[in-house]
Amino acid sequence: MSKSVVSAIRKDYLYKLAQDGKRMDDRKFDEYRKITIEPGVITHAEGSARVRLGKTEVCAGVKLELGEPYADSPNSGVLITNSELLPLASPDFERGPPRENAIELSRVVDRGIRESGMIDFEKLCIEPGEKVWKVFVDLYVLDHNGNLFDACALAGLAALCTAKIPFERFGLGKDVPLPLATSPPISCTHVKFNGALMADPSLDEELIADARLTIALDEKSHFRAIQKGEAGSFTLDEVKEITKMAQSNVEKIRNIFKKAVKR
Amino acid sequence: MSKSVVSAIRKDYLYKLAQDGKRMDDRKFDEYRKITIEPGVITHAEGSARVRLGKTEVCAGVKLELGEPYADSPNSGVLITNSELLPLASPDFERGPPRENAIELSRVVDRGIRESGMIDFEKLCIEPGEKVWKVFVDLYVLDHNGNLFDACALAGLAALCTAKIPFERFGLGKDVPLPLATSPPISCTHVKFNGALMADPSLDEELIADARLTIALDEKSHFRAIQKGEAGSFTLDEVKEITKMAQSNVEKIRNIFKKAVKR
Amino acid sequence: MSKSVVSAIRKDYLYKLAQDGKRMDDRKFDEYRKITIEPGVITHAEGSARVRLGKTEVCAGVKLELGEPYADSPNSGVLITNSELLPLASPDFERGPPRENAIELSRVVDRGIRESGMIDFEKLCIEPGEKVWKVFVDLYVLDHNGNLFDACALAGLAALCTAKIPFERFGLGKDVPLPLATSPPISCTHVKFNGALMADPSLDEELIADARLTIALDEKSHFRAIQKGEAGSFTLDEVKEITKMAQSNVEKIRNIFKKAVKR
Amino acid sequence: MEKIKLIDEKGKRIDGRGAKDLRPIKIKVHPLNRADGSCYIEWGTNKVIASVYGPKEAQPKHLQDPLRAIVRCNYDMASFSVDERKRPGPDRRSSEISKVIGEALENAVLTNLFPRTMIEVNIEVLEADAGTRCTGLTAAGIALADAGIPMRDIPAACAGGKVDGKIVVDLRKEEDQAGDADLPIAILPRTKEILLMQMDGDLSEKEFYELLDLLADACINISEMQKKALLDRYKQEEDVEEDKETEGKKTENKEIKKEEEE
Amino acid sequence: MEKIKLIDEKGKRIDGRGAKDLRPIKIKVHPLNRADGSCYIEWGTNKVIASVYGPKEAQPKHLQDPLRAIVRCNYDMASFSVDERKRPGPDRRSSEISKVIGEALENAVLTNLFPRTMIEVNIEVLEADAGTRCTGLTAAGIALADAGIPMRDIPAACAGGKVDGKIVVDLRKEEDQAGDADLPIAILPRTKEILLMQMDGDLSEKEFYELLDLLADACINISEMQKKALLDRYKQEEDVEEDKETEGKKTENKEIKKEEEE
Amino acid sequence: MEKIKLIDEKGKRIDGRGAKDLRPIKIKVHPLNRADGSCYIEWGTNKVIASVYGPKEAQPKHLQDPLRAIVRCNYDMASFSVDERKRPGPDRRSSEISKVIGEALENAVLTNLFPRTMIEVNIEVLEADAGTRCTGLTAAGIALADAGIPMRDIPAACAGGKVDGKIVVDLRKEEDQAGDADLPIAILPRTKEILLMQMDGDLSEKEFYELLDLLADACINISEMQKKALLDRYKQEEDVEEDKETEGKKTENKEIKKEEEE
Repeated sequence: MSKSVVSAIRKDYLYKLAQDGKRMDDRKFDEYRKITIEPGVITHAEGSARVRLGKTEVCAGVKLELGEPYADSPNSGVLITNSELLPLASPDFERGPPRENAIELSRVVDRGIRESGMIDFEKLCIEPGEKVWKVFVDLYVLDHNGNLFDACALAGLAALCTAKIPFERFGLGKDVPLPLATSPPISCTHVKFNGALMADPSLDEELIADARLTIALDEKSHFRAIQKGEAGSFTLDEVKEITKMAQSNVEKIRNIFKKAVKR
Repeated sequence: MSKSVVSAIRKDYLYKLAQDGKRMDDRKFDEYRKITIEPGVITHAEGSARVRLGKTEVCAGVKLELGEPYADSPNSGVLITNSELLPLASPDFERGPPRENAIELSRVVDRGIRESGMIDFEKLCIEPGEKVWKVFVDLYVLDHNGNLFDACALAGLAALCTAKIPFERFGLGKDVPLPLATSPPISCTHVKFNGALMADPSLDEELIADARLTIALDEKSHFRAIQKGEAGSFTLDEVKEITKMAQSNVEKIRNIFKKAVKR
Repeated sequence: MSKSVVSAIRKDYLYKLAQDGKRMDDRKFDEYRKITIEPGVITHAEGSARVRLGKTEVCAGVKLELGEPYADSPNSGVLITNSELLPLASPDFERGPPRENAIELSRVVDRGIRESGMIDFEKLCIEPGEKVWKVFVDLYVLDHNGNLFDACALAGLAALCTAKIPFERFGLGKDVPLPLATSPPISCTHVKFNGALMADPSLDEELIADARLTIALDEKSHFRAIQKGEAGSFTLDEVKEITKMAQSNVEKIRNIFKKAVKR
Repeated sequence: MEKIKLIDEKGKRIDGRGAKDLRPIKIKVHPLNRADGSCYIEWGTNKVIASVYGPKEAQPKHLQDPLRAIVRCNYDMASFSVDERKRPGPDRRSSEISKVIGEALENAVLTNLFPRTMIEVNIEVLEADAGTRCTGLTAAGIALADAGIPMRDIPAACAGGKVDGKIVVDLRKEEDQAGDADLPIAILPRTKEILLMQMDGDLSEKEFYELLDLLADACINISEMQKKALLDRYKQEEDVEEDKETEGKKTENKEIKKEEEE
Repeated sequence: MEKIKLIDEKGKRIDGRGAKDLRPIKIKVHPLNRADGSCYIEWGTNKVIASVYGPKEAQPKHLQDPLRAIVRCNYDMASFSVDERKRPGPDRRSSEISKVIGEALENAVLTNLFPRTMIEVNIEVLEADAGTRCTGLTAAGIALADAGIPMRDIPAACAGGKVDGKIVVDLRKEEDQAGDADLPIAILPRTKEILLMQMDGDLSEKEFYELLDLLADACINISEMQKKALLDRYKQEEDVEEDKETEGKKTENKEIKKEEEE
Repeated sequence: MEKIKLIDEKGKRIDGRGAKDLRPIKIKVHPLNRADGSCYIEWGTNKVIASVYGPKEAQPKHLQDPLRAIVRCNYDMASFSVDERKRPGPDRRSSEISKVIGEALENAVLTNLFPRTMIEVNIEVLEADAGTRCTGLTAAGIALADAGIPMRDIPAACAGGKVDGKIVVDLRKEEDQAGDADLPIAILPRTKEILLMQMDGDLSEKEFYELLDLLADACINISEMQKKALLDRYKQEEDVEEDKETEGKKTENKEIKKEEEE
């Protein structure tokens, strides 16, 4: 994700640790850092959540505005997901229009929400072809210490789960909760370096990773989204091993998520 | 304002002069350069004025177009103030989108007009929530020799005072003068360097200034706008001294202004 | 057109050849390279054509969308011509917004179509002042080996000649051919270097050219468009000599064009 | 639109404050890990986070000053910080505020100690309710101190204005919008030098100086809170933080374990 | 909207294909003159052209890697390649696709042979009908080979999905839009290493691995076509190409002459 | 729309001019202080100001030509120069005009005298009424001379066209819009070499050359006006300018004093 250079010494150290089955922060290869989800932190947002994944921190906010639907889906509301890699969060993030990394991140989180069937977009239509609700999910990265994919996905989902439709603000009646259909798929990210596979990479691990694999699984443990990244490759066996890690972590994360958003 | 480098020798010279109570062009510390206001110079503009402040020159033009009001003020016309630091005017101005300096300049002039209550924005509404007049005040800096804040403010105000609503161009009837409510506040800019306070800085003075203070006063000598700039600081006593300078200059400038625009 | 540097040796060589009345590819000074026009190559486009001019290759596509007319011509459709100098086509083309060269190219082709009276813009009006057809002509340069002006003009014209109005796609009835009024003017481009005048410059000739002259002539051999480029100059006699070359080539190219588009 | 009554018969403001009362202010020093210094402030409903990076090599090089560090400020509002969604990224308003805050901070920093470098200050407004530039500047002052950047003094900021004809400090949104004047300032508390001053509205000379005095006092109060927050942080830093880390690790493991048991 | 029936009673897809059948694929090697290597592919209705420049000095310099070449990909769709006109130039979708294709190609190229350089891959989609990223990556692989860039193996790509509950490879537009899942992958045919993998939709674990297997087979078929096209090109290169040139010249002259005679 | 009659029975144009008559032209040399050279022209209702900076080091460096100076032109129209407000800043039209004017000027300048430098020409159209590129180029020629840039000759420009079937020079807006052709050219008056030529509309070969002749004559007239304006400026420069300065100072003081007395 970041262009920070990890010193050759640290790289060797991480390689050596991995050969002994260890990680810098004493986690197991398939172990996540601590996850904290705090929904409803921003009063002005229709929905919001602050997520901490170890020392990585993201604040997501949902805003709804009225607008026109897309021509090819006149009866559907619109979802726009955007991530801001704030210069606040890392010495490697610069002001200016989003780079490739931020775009990939936004689009992966966006597909995660969109394809999950979580939002009932047809219920966001007010006047077919004319007026629908546009749902903006904005992800503000505040502290970047690795694995933004999972932190942002969780923050976006949690913010949506606590969001309302702001009928009042538009003089259209009373606010109602955003219509959500199902329990969302949970995404787990893994990296590979020097042959080792690890879940929830810390920043240092990300920086030396050869390849990255994000898998989102739903309650039936079905695959709902995948994104492979970086120039390294995965064998079929490695994909299977990662799938197993993901299956076990998804369950734990889903429980944390459900408790936090009370859905 | 400008990134021109003043040689250390010139800086020492200006410091020395100031210690003797003098300025490079023989002005007193509280004395303005000659002000010339020539309204109505551009036939195609709804209103226009060319202002010379010493060797600084600005051409302001007002254009009106029909458009939608802002959602939070459906009964009000819209004001958009923009300044163009043309490469024509200085070797330090470059083509391209406005930089911080141009943005600050535009916004200070914009607030000066907006907050003065000078324009009766409610009279610029044609159909509440649907159609209002948008008033564009465009400030083109032609020759930059210091104190663009005051030159641009005067040019913008003078252009507005001679502006009409172009009903004819839009096939809506006959043109009428832009509805203006009051005599506008006049803004005076001052700089501080090496402890000395001076009104209407020339470019050389601006370039070595530690701090800048612009104060706009109305006919009752009330404060209507303030903008402090640059990294230097002012003590309370210095603010008071500057206020006195401004009070005396505002009166003179207002007379020049009134004669020019015949309002 | 391109910033490629031609070696001093090659430049001398081309100069010497020209003094002997010769060109690198054995053409005569007034001779065009082989022209191939293949219309209808893109199924999704309303009209399209692939044009090869020697080793230069351009793909043009026409798309129509519904939109608002310009305020000053409420009864007319709208033409938007755009050229993309793809990085695919030359090591000198970079990603990003169009540069001066691409803009000049687009605008010259655009004027060629617009001023020819070829498109009957009034027939593209659906509801005066409200809804008209916008005709987009997009020129994608695939291989740049000189004389993009003529290749793009031909590709654009050929794509238009095979274009339909996509009533069906917009649920407005059956598609009909784009209403075209006349046989279009044909443009011929020439360069001058070291005193020699040549038609249809190859890339190497373009790179060492002092000046460029494009002339478009209609069926009556009237001048319909001219564009002079580069820092060199032309005498009146040179303009006359170029006109003669153009008159003879235009006729041949028009025949190739008519056969290809069957109009 | 009917004008709202902003001061009641007893002279109380809509949230019960008197003219000189500040909204509740909570300060958290060093909430972020990556930044060299950081500060989170809740000031009334305002929620603002500031971070500091540097001194680092100024980039691009033509910005380098051979005699001192340059201070660059990025003030930004989150899209969801206000009622109507704000388009993400810089706009004209944020550019101006970035400029005036950056200039104010540059005054406080001993820039001559770090020639050719840049000190980067980032201010993110997560929630806005009038006074965000003063909240941001106050937070940035703490973040600079937290980053160990030497300063003449830690700048503090506060806005004030005129509401229903009365001079008051620390306007909240309703007061800002319906009020007659808005005057944000930043000072160096020790010398009371003014680093930032902007104003619009309508104030008589008397009102203006009266308000300036109130604001100077308010800034000194804020300065006390800044110092207290930093002191608390320094005291806790070594022992407590380490404990937290270990505990965090434990809780985490426990949590995951608990999940596994469920 | 009524759901279209995408698989008939006999298990045939709307264009008559079986589950494992690819659409017709035509490959033309080196269609362009300026580029160091190029390839044009028609894959069903998809029409995609790829070109390669390099290795050349990486610009701007801060992008240079002292140990290896960087591979940069520009994937772009022509405005007229789809039904509704696409605004020319890069957008968020093309940025993401450029990134993942570039990463996949970088894996195949022996980048350590060309430190500090850049290899530029340009992919232009002239006509789009689902599967353009796989078509583009497949074309780019050939263009790299045509440019003489040393690779571990030529990457090949194919997408698959689930349509009317059935696992199929190489989705066409109707299947992509109405289908239940879309899974594009790229592999190195020799080792079957996965270079690119994205997915959305809904696949059970069993379906996912079943599809992965089918796609690996499909990629190997495509790899054979790639090699055949390159081989044909190498064989014809010297003799035929020169003939063509001369002939081209003759035809050209003839054509112009014929025109003159008419 | 009804077609306006642009030529009356007596052969006069709507403003009373004959076919070869120019609109009134007023030239002011060196109206600006900062620029190295400048010129303000009123040509009919057109109001255009041009300034020249340089020769100066070409920036960014990759633009530098080791053998000659580059000439860069920025042509810009003020937002209020036309009836419907123009968005400030460059657009496609101004980019093309900047390019062709810059190329024309580069021909006139002895660029080989100043290798590696840049000469920057800025043209601002304050009011537009057809023919602004010719007005701008004519003004730029004078500004270059005023800046002391050595030239082979001072370029002059004029447009012409066909109106109601008749060839005329120096079109005004109504003639430009309703006319049948528009042909702007710039020449070096001494040699009559053509530096800029663009055209659209419809002209027979005979009409085209007839118009070219008229325009060459017009440019030579304009050239005389350019020289006269420069000569007047040189004559006045030393004595008068200094007087003005002193007087300016006096008037200024007087004015302020007068205001004080009122």
